[in-house]
Amino acid sequence: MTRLSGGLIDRSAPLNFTFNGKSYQGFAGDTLASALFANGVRLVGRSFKYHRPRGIVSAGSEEPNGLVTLGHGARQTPNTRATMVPLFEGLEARSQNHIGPLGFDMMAVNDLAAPLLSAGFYYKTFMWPKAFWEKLYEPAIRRAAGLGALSGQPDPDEYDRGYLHPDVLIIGAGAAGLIAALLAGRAGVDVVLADEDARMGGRLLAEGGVLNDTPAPDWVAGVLAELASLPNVRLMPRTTVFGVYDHGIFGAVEQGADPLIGPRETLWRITAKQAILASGATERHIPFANNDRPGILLSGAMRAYANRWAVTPQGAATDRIAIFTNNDDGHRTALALRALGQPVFAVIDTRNDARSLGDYTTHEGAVVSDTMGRKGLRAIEVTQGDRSTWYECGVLGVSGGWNPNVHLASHHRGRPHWDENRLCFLSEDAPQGLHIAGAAAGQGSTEAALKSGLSAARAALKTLGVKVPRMTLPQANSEPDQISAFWHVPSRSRAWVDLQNDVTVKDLKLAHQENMAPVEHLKRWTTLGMATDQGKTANVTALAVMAELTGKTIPETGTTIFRPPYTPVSLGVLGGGDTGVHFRPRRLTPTHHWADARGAVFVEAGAWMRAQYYPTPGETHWRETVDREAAAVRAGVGICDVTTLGKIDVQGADAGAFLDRIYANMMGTLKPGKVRYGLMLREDGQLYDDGTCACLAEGHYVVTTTTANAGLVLQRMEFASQCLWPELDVSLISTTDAWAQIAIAGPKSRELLARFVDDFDLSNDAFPFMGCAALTICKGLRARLFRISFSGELAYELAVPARYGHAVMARLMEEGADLGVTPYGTEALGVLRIEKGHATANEITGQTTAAMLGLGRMVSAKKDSIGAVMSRREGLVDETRRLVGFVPVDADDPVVAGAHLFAPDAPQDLAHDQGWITSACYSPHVGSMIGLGYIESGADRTGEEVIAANPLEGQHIRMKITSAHFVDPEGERLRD
Amino acid sequence: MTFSGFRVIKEALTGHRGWGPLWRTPDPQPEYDIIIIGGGGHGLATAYNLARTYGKQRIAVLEKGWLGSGNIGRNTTIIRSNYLLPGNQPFYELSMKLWENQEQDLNFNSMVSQRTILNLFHSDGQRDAYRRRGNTMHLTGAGGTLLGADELRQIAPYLNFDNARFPIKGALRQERAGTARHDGVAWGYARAADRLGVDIIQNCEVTGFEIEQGRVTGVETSRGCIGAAKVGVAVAGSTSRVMQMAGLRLPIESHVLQAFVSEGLKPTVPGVITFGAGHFYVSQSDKGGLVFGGDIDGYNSYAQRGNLPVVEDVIEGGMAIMPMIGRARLLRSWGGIMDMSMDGSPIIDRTPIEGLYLNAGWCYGGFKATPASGRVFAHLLATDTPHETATAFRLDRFARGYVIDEKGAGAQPNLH
Amino acid sequence: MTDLIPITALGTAAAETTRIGQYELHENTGLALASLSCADDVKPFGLALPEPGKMTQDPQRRSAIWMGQGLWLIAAQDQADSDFAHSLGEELGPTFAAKITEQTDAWVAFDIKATSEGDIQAVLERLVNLPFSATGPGCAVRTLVHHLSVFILRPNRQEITFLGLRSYAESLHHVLEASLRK
Amino acid sequence: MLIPHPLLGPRDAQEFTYLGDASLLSRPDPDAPDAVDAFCDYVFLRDNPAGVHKELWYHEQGDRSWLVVIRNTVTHEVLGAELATDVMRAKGAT
Repeated sequence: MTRLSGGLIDRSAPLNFTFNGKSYQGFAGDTLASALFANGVRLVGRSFKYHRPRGIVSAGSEEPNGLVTLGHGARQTPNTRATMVPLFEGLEARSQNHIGPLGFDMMAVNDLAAPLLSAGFYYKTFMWPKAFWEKLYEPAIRRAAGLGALSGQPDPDEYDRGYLHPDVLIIGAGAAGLIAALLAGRAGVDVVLADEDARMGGRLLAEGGVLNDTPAPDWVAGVLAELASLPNVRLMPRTTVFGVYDHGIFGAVEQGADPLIGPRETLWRITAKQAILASGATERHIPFANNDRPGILLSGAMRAYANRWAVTPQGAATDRIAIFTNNDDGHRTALALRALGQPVFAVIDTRNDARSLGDYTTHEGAVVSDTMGRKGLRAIEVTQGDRSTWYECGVLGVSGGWNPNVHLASHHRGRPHWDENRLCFLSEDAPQGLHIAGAAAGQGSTEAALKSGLSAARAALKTLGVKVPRMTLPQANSEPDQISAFWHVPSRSRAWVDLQNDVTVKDLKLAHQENMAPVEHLKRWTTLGMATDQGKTANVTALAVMAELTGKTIPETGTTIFRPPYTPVSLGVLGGGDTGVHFRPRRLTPTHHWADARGAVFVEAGAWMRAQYYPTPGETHWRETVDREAAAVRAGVGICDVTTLGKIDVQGADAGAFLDRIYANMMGTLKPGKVRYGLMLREDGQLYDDGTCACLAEGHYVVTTTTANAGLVLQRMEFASQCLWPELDVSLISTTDAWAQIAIAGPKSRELLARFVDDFDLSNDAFPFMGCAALTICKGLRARLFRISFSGELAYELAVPARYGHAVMARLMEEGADLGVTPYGTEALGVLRIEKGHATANEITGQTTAAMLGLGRMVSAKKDSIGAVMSRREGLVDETRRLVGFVPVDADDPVVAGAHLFAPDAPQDLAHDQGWITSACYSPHVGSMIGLGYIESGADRTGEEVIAANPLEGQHIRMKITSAHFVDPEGERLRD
Repeated sequence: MTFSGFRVIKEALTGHRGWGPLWRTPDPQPEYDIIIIGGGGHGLATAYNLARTYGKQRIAVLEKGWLGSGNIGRNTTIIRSNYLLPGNQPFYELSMKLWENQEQDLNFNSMVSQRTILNLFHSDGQRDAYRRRGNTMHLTGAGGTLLGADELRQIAPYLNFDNARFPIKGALRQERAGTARHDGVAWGYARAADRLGVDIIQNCEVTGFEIEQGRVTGVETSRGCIGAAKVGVAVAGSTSRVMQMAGLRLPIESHVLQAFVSEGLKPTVPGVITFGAGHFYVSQSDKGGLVFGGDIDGYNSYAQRGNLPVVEDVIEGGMAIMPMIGRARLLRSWGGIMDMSMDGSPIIDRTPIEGLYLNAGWCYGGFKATPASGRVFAHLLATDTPHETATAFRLDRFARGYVIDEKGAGAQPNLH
Repeated sequence: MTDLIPITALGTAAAETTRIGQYELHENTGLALASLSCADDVKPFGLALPEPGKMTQDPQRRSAIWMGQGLWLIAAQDQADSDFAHSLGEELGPTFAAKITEQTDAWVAFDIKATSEGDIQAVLERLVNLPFSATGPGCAVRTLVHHLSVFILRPNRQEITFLGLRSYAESLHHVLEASLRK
Repeated sequence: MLIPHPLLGPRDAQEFTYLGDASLLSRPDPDAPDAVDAFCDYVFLRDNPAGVHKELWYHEQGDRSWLVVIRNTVTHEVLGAELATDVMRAKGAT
C-alpha cells in the first residue's frame, strides 16, 4: 500500500501479524510500527485523558502514542512501543485505553468535556459529598485512567541476569558510538557496545547519506563486521542502558533475540572503567492547534521510515505530504521523500529567510495553524502573516529541532545547561568517566558525530593509560543545522505539548496563571512529562513555552533532569528471574531428607526449612501429632534436629577474655568440658541474643546463637574483634553447617545415648548437666556431646559431621525403638520450651532487657561487656515488666499470643495496657492452653487474675498469672 | 477563592480566566513571630495549624527550593495508622483522623483514599506479632482485621499463594489505611496556610541561626536575616545539616530511600500491600501507575538517588508476591533523603536552645504523619507543651532509655 | 571405622554428575577442609599460603585458599572421611593446632567442567559480579551468587569450583544448573 | 557502588553490610566517671555530614573484614578505604 522500494527490510522473509484481530503482513527487519504503516494503519491508540485518536509519531523509543498490548493470556504485555518491537511471525497486537472499538471509543466523550478537565481540576473538586470521592468519583477516574492492562496471571517467562566488566562501555551504536567502539576495539581494551535497537547503526540507517562514497548502511555493516571479529569487543544490540549508578555501574536490559527461545530479557549490571554516551538525539515537535492527529509525525521519523523501512505514513499512496519546520533538518525530510518520488507539496518554515533545498514549495515565515481529520490527517491550515489557507494534506512531518539525549548523563542529578546557539540542553556535569559524543553532545552531522566519537574514545583510552591507535575518519556529511527559536503556534484551540498525557499549551497557561510556574510545580500540576516517554518529547518544548509566558529566558525558567530508567523496563527482568520458590535460597538441615521420607511437615524458619511435626497414620489434626510428640519427650525420649542454631568456633589465647566482653555474664571462667548459658546485649544495653557457650579446650569455645541471629552475632563478634579489641588473640569461624546437631531429650535419653557412645561414661557424675565433650560414637565417628536442655528434661545435644546426620537419625530410631523414641518437630519443641519458660524470638524481640526475662542479675557489673554501661540507663533500670506464665481461668479457654493484658476492671485502652502474651500453646503437661508474656510488675503478681484482651478477634479471656516455668520449676529433671 | 465542582464548571464555561494563584509569592518581612524552616508537608502543615488551630499570626515558612520539593513529593503516598508501640500509635491514629477530614478542612482535594492496607505475614511468629500490633490499633480506635490465608485469597487472588518461597499465611488489614496524592497534600496545606496569611517564601535557604544567650532570635538566610521569636525546624533529611548550624548533634542519620512507579495500567491492585518476607510495598495510583518501594539503600547519603542492588531487591520482592506484575514496566525511580532516627521513631521536641524546636527523625514514615505532625508541632510551638499524642517523641529519650523501637533493631538506622 | 553411611549434601547416597550441553556439573564429596588461623609463616603440607584472593595447589591436589586476614582454608581431595583437621594439627604441631577448625562438612563443592575457557566465562558472567580476570586460574574469591555466599575456586582454565555452605547445597545446585541451562 | 577493598581491589557494595559512622571505632572508657553520658553520645549521636564521611563497611559476603571507607555522602565518591584493624593498630601506636 505505502511500501516504497529499497530499505533495510528482507522482502524474502514475509511475516504475518495481527493488529486488533485483523491479519497483516510485513517483512523481517520491520518494526510493528513500520509494518502497520506499510499496511496503511495510522490510528493505533487513544490518548490518556481525552481519549483522542492517535497515530505513531516517532520511529524510536520516545514514542508517546503508539503503545499497544502484545500477546494474550499470561504473556499479555501492555504499553509496548510499536516503534521498538521487531516484527516476528505470529505477533499479536491490540490497541489500548478505549471502551468499544478503537475507532469508536466511548471514552472519547472526555474530549468533549475537555474544558472541565483542565490542569489540576481534580484538586479543586470531588470534595462533596465527603463519601463520594471513594465510592463514586475515584473509581470512575481509576477506570478511565491507566493505559494497557495486566493479565492478572503470573508472568510465565524466564528472565536472567548477568554482570559485565568492560574497560569501556559505549552506549549507542550510531556514527559516534561505532567509531568510538572501533578505536577502542583496535586499541585492544575490553569494549561493550550496546544499542537499544535490534539493528546497530543509529541514524546512519535512517539517513540516505554516504561515508567515503559507501552508502551509510554498508559502511555500518563493514564496521560491525570488524568489531565482531575482535575478541575484546562485545556487540549488544537490543540492549538498553537504562540507568547510570555510582562508580561506573550501569544497568542494562537485553531483549531476547527470539521471542520464543531463551530468557525473554536479561538484566546486565555493567561495571565499566570508562563509558561513552553516544545515545543520539530526539526530535521535538512544535505545538499548534490539533497537532495530535494520526498522520502527523516527527519529520526525522518520516525520513527513517522511508529510508530504513521503505514506508510512508500515508493512509493512501495519493495522500499529500507536507513538512512544518523551524530548521534545515525538516527540509532534509522533504528532499529525501521527493527523492523517493513521494508527493511532498510544501515545506512550511517558520523562518522568514527559509529557502527550498529542492523541488517543492516553501512557505517561509509561515506556520501550520490548524488541522482536520479526526482519525487521520486530512487537511492543514497554513498561516503566513494574516493569511490562512487550508490545504488537503494526509501526512505532516514536524521538525522543531533536536534534543540531545543527555538523560543518562543527568542520572546523578547533574543539571543540563541551555545552549543558546544550538537551542538545546547539553550535559555539563556528567558522572565521572562518562564521555558524551555525537548528537547527544549536540554534534548532529555525521562528520561531527564521527569526530566527537573519536575524541571521546581517545579521552577514554588515555584515562585507561592505553596507547591510542591512529585512525582516519571517513568523509561524511557535515551540513550544519540552522535553526530558529520557534516553540509553538499560538492558538485558541488546544495545541498538544505532551501528547500522551494530553497536556496542552492552555494547561501551561493555566498553571502560570495559578502560580504553578516553577518547572517542578508545572510538571506535577499538569502531569507534563509524567507519561511513559518521561517527557522526552515534551519537556523542553514546555519549558520554552513557559519561558515565553513568564517573559524569562529558558535557563531562568528551569531545566529538566531525568531519572532512571531511560526507557521503561519490565519488572520481570528487574526481578531477575527466580521469584517463585527460588526467590531466596533455602537451607536444609542434615536430616531434612530423612524427615521428608518420614512424612514430616516442614516450616520456614528464616532461611531454613525445619520439620514442624511428624504426623503418623491416623492423626487427623496437627495438634494431635504435636501433643503426642511433646508427651513422648516428657515421658520417654524424643529426637529433634537443632542444627539451625548458629555455631561459632572461637579460638585463641584471648578467647575467654574476648567472650567476657561479648557476653553480659561471665564466660572467661568457663572450664574445659563445661557449658554455660549466656546473654548478649547490644551496646545500647538491650538484650538481643541468648544461647550456650561450650568450652571444648583451653582457648577453644563454641558459641551457640539463636537460629535467627546467627549471622548478626558473627558480624558483631567480628566487629568486636577487628574494630574494638584488635589486640586480643582470637579467631572466629562459623561451624553451623559443619555439624548436624540433634537433641536427644527425655528421661530415657541417657539410656538411648548409651547405646551409641564409644567408651564414654554418661553417668551423672562423669558427665553432669552443662557438661560437654568430644567423643566418638558408633565405632569411631567423631562427635561432640553437650548436656543441655531446652525442654527441661534430661537431655543432650549430639553433634556429628553433617554428612552423618541422616544416618545418625535413622540409627537413633532403630536403636531406640524399644524406648519409644519419637522424632519431634519445631511445634513440639515450642510446646516444651513454653512449658519450661524458655525464651525465643517471641520474647527476645530486641525491645526487651535481661531483667524482663528475669535474668537481670546475669548482667555482670564486675566487668566491661558490650551493653553493660548502657543497661544502667534510667529507662532500663526502671523497667518492671517481667516474663510470667499464664493459664486461662476457665481451662477450656484459649490463650492467644498477641493479646494485651489488663487488670480485670480496668478500661481497655493504651493507658491501662499492662503487657502482652508473647507465646502460647496447648500444654499436654498442664492440660490446658498456656502462655508466656510480659506484664508490668510481673515479678510479684503470681496468682493474680488479668484479662487477655484480643479485640482484634473479639476475645477477652480471664487469665491467671503463674510462674513462667510450668514444668519442674526447680530444674531437677534436667540435672538428674 | 473556594474550590468546588461548581466553580470548575463555571470556569470551564468562561475559559478558566478566573483562577488566581494558589498562593502568593511574598518577600520576607524583617521579623516574624514564628518561622518554620522547611516548606515540605510537615512545615506547611505546621504553619497551617499554627494559624488555624492555634490562632497564631506573623508566621513564615522558609523553603530552600520550591515548596513540596522534599520528601512530600518523593514518597509512595501511603497513609496508615497501624503501629505497635504505645509511643507511636495514638499519634498516627490522630493523623488518620485528620486525613479523613483533609479535603473539607483545606478545601483542596488531596485525594485521600482509604483503600485498605494488607500487611502480609508468612509465619506464626509474624502473625503473633501482628496480632499484638492489631490489638494496639484497636485500643486506639484504629480498627483492623486479622485475615487468614483463605480469606486473603478471596480478597487478593493475584498474590502468590501457590509458588512462594515464603508462603502467605494471612494479613493484618487496616481498612482505613490507603493513599493520598502526595503533591496535593503539600499544595493543599500551602494554599490553606497562605489564605490564612502565612508567608511561604520559596528559594530562601537558611544559612545560620541567630542565637543570643542560649535563645534563638532569628535566622540568616540567602535572602537576608529574618528575626523570629520561635523557630521550628522541619527539614527531614536535611535535619543534621540545619541543626548543626545551631551547634547540635542529633541521633539521626540521613539515608536515601528509593521509590518507583510503573507505567499506567488499568486498575489491578485495589489497596496497599506490604510483603512480610521481603522489602516491598505497593499501591496503584489513580493514574494507574503501580507505586512501590522497599528498603533504604542502607548507607548515609544526601544524594537523592540510589543504586541498582536495591532496585533489584525491591522488584524481586514484588515479583515474589505478585508475579503478575512481571510484564508491567518500571517508568521512573527516584530517591528521597530520610532522616533516620536511632530508634526508628520521630522526634518532636524543644531543643537545648530556647525558642528552637525540632520536628525530625521520620524515617520512612513522614508522609502518613503529615497532618498530625503539623498539628502536634504547632501545639508545641504555640503552647510549649507536647501534644498528648506526642509525649514520647522526646529528644532525651535516647539518653534516658525510653526509645520507641518498633522493629527492635537498636541504634542502627539502616535496620529500621 | 564407623558403620554409619554418610550422604551427599544434596541428600543422595552418592555424588551425581549432571551433563548440560558442553558442561559437566558434579558434587565433589571427597573434599576435606579445615580452616587455619595464623600469621603466614607456615607451610601446611608444604603449601605456601596464598595472597588475598588466591589459592595454591600441590601435585597431591591439596590446596590452600585465602579466606580473610590471617585465615586460610586448607583443602585436600578425596580425604573427606579422614579427620582432616586433626591431620592438619599433627602436621603443624601444637602451636597451630589450636587455630584449626574442622570445615569439611561446613561446605558443599560443585565442580563445573567445560570444554573451553569461553564456556566458563559465559557461566561466570551470569552468576558472578566480578571481572573475569579476578576469577582466573589460581584465583579463590568469595562473593555473592544469587543471594548465596560462595567461594569461587579456579584450579585451571576449563574448571571452576563453587564452594557454598552445605545447608544451601540444594539452592546452589539449582542456581548453577539453571544458569548452565540458560 | 564499588568499595575499594584494600586487599581485594574494587568490589561491588552489594557484598558489604553497612554499619555507620567510623566514630564507632572509638568506644568510650567504660570505667570513666561519665561513662553513661559518653556511651550515649557514642551509641546515638552522629555528625551525619553532607560531604566527606568516614564509615564502617563489613565485607560480609567476602573476607569478613571491617573496612573504614571515606566517602562523600553528597556525591557518593569514595576517597579511600582501609582495614579497620589497620586503623585501630595505627591508633594504638599513637
